[in-house]
Amino acid sequence: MRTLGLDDVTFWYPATANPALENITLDVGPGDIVALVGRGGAGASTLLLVAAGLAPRVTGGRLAGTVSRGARAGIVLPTPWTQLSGMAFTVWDEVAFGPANLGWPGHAISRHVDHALERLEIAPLASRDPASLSGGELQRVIIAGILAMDPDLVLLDEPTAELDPEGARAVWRLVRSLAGEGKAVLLATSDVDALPDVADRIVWLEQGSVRAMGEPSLLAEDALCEAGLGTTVAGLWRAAALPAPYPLTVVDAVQRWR
Amino acid sequence: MALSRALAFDGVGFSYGNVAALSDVSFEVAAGERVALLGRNGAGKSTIVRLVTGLVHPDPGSVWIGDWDTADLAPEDLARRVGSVFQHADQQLFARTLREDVGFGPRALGFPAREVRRRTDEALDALDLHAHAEQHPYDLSPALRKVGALAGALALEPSLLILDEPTAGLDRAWRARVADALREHAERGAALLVVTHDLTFAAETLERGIVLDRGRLACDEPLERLLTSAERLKPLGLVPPPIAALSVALDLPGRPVRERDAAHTLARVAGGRSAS
Amino acid sequence: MSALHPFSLLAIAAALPAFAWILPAPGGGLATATLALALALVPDVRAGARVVRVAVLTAAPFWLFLLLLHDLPTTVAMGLRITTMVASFVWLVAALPPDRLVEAMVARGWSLTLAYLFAATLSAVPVLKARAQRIVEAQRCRGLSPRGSVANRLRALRALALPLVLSALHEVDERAFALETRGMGSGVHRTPLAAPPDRPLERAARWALLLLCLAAVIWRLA
Amino acid sequence: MSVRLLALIPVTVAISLALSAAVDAVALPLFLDTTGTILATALAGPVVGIAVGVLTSAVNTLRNPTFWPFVVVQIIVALYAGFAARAGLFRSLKTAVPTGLGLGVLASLTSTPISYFVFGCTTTGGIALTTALGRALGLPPLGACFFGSFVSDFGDKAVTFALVAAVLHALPRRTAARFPLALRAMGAT
Repeated sequence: MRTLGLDDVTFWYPATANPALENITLDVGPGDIVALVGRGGAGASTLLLVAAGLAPRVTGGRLAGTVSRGARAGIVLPTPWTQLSGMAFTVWDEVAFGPANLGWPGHAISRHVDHALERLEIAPLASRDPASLSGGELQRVIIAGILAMDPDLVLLDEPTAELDPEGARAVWRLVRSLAGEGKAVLLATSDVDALPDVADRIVWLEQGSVRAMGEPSLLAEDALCEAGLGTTVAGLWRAAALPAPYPLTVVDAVQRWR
Repeated sequence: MALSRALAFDGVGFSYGNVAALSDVSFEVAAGERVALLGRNGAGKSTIVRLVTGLVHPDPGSVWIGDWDTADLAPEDLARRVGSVFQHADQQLFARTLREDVGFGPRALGFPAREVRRRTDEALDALDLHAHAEQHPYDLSPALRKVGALAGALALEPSLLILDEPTAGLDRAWRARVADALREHAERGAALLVVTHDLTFAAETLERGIVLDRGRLACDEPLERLLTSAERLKPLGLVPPPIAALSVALDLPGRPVRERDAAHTLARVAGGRSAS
Repeated sequence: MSALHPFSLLAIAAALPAFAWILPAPGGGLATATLALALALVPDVRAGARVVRVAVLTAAPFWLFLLLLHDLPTTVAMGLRITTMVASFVWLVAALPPDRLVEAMVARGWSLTLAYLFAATLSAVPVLKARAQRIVEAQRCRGLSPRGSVANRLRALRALALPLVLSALHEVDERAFALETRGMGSGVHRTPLAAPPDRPLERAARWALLLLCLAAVIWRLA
Repeated sequence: MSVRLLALIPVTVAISLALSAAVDAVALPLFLDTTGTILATALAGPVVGIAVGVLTSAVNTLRNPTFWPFVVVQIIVALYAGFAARAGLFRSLKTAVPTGLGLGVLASLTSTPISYFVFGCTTTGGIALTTALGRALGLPPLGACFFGSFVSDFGDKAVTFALVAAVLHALPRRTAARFPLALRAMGAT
């Protein structure tokens, strides 16, 4: 059973000749965490928009191939300040915006909103005005707003972009616990060093098509390191001209060294 | 000699309304010195950027750019010595091509067209942006627009570069290009003060670390010593970057934090071990 | 006062200036002006005093300029009308937080679109005002001086306006994505979060107020 | 209305209000509070433009109640900008500035009766003083009021039109392509 299925998907933005995505086939099932890595402009953000059903419906353009999706998908974009509903003057109402639009009964909304606020550790901010929050707090409110709609597919585009290291670690912990509940997670990030402890599968995108797909150990392979997409430790091992396979993380390196 | 001192904070305090953002901060940065400004969000890093660029003035204390006191000058005057890139610099571009935007600073400072062209080309070269020079800034990703804003700052050929998260959202290849451009600029005598959360980038590019904690100076020491002491970093919300952590875990001699040095040491030690 | 339904507050704030213009000067204007200022004091005198002060400060320049341009009776007549309008609106803004108005619009079945447009604009304004400030600062740090000749200042205006508009337009798509992914425009009837209670008595009073205005207009014209 | 147009309206209103607040940073006597109305019309047509104009007046009214009667001016601006866009008058500054001046006259003609009958021509200090000057020059009351509002509003619409033209030409190809009217407004049919 797959929550998200892309079968040979190609997508063109309006008024552009070459496609932003080319022959993408990708399945994400419940409990999976799939991470997209790639150079800037490789198509990761576009792929997330296609998965969320926003491209071509809102962006315009043309899509070939088929996209099959479970009940509901939620996407968190890397610019939190554009993601606020604009209709809520308290954090609680902001998180309740999604469930209210779905027409849920009042008690169901309250239960989901309070649960989401707890998960993101922002319950104390409930009555604050969203406009007065810091970048990091705002990012958590937006994620809570998506979780409150109980999606079975969670899409995250550079979720740690606006966060300091502590905030980023909290988001990665949350991603793992979401998958633990059976949600499917598809994310894009340039923070490659965080992926070995988070992702089940890595998809390497280049110029809009899948160059390689596999276990997190993919991030220690020579080709990825050469493209600047390997982990820092793997890159170091390669720079030291030590024999492959390169260790993925500091822990792997210590075991390999002894 | 005052001029070799690119930047000086002298007993600087600052508060927004009655909220103290900085209290009693003093440090100096010499010409050619490469400094990382670290610390949690809200620790006062962005306030330091605003003080250096002259957007706000210290109270108490004073901020010196070489022999200029920022209290006497407007930001557009300080721009002759200070090149700055702000956190959301991707929002300040507006020309029809990246090249035209990079030339905005030198043109605004009144340099003749030939000089503007030379500075623009050199800045685009330094960051390997020629492929994007004729593109519209908004056809680039926000991260690349920010690299364009950095090129605009380099084109001012300032004696001090103050950058707020210059590598946010960049992939490893672009981060390496930014690192090379900044080191090259420092070798030519410019001082660097870089606000960043990317400790790997800091280790690769910079040499000294200043850590802010709740508006005060918590640490001011060489990065090689700072980044390899996990117990010092933890209370400040920081974690040693992978190569520094590996140096400690493998007990590599000299505790290197830069990839080039660590690779060299690893190869040497591995060679020694396989021989014995 | 703020316990009243948002639409009732709106009705009162609209009726008072209407009466000020309909009723013969200066008596009509005097009555409506004092009533508007009095309304401000009803909920609690301390907050009300601040509202009255703001109203008087906003209306005062008009009286001064009216005196400059017109004779005394016209000045008094217009001055009282303007004071009524100013007092009513300043009092309305103090008594009615925008979110309660938005929820009332949604609960009453007004299309979510209208409520969204009003509320989203209110929250977008401070964001872009802060960004405009940041852009002016960033351009000055690149050597742009916003002083000097008019031509130079127009160039500076362009270096402020273009990045503000380009970056704001660029984010329209992301705002649309956010609305879509959170169920807006899903056609489902939205659950009002905190629908303010609307008593039938108030609804009747609002219609009565409207009829009264119409009657006054007819009486004044006849 | 598509969600994208829905999201466009609050942003263009906020652009107007942010610009009119920031214009004092460059110390120019301009309002610029119709920038969003003209831009929205050039991008998505007069219906969207009118919505932006009405919302701009509504938000302005929350700040200063005397703005509300001038919502009529915003509607006229949107209709005028609609014709200008279809006629491709945003093609260059040479066509945009005179078109803006034309709107300046039309806007003053529209705002004068409102300003005169509702406020006795005292809407702002500037207008009141220039009206007094008009009276001193021997103009009749209504004529002086028109003179007052035209003099203080004279350059605003011309600069606003030039600004919107500059914005349209500065748009990246990918964004311009998604607003068909914008291409026409720039004369690139």
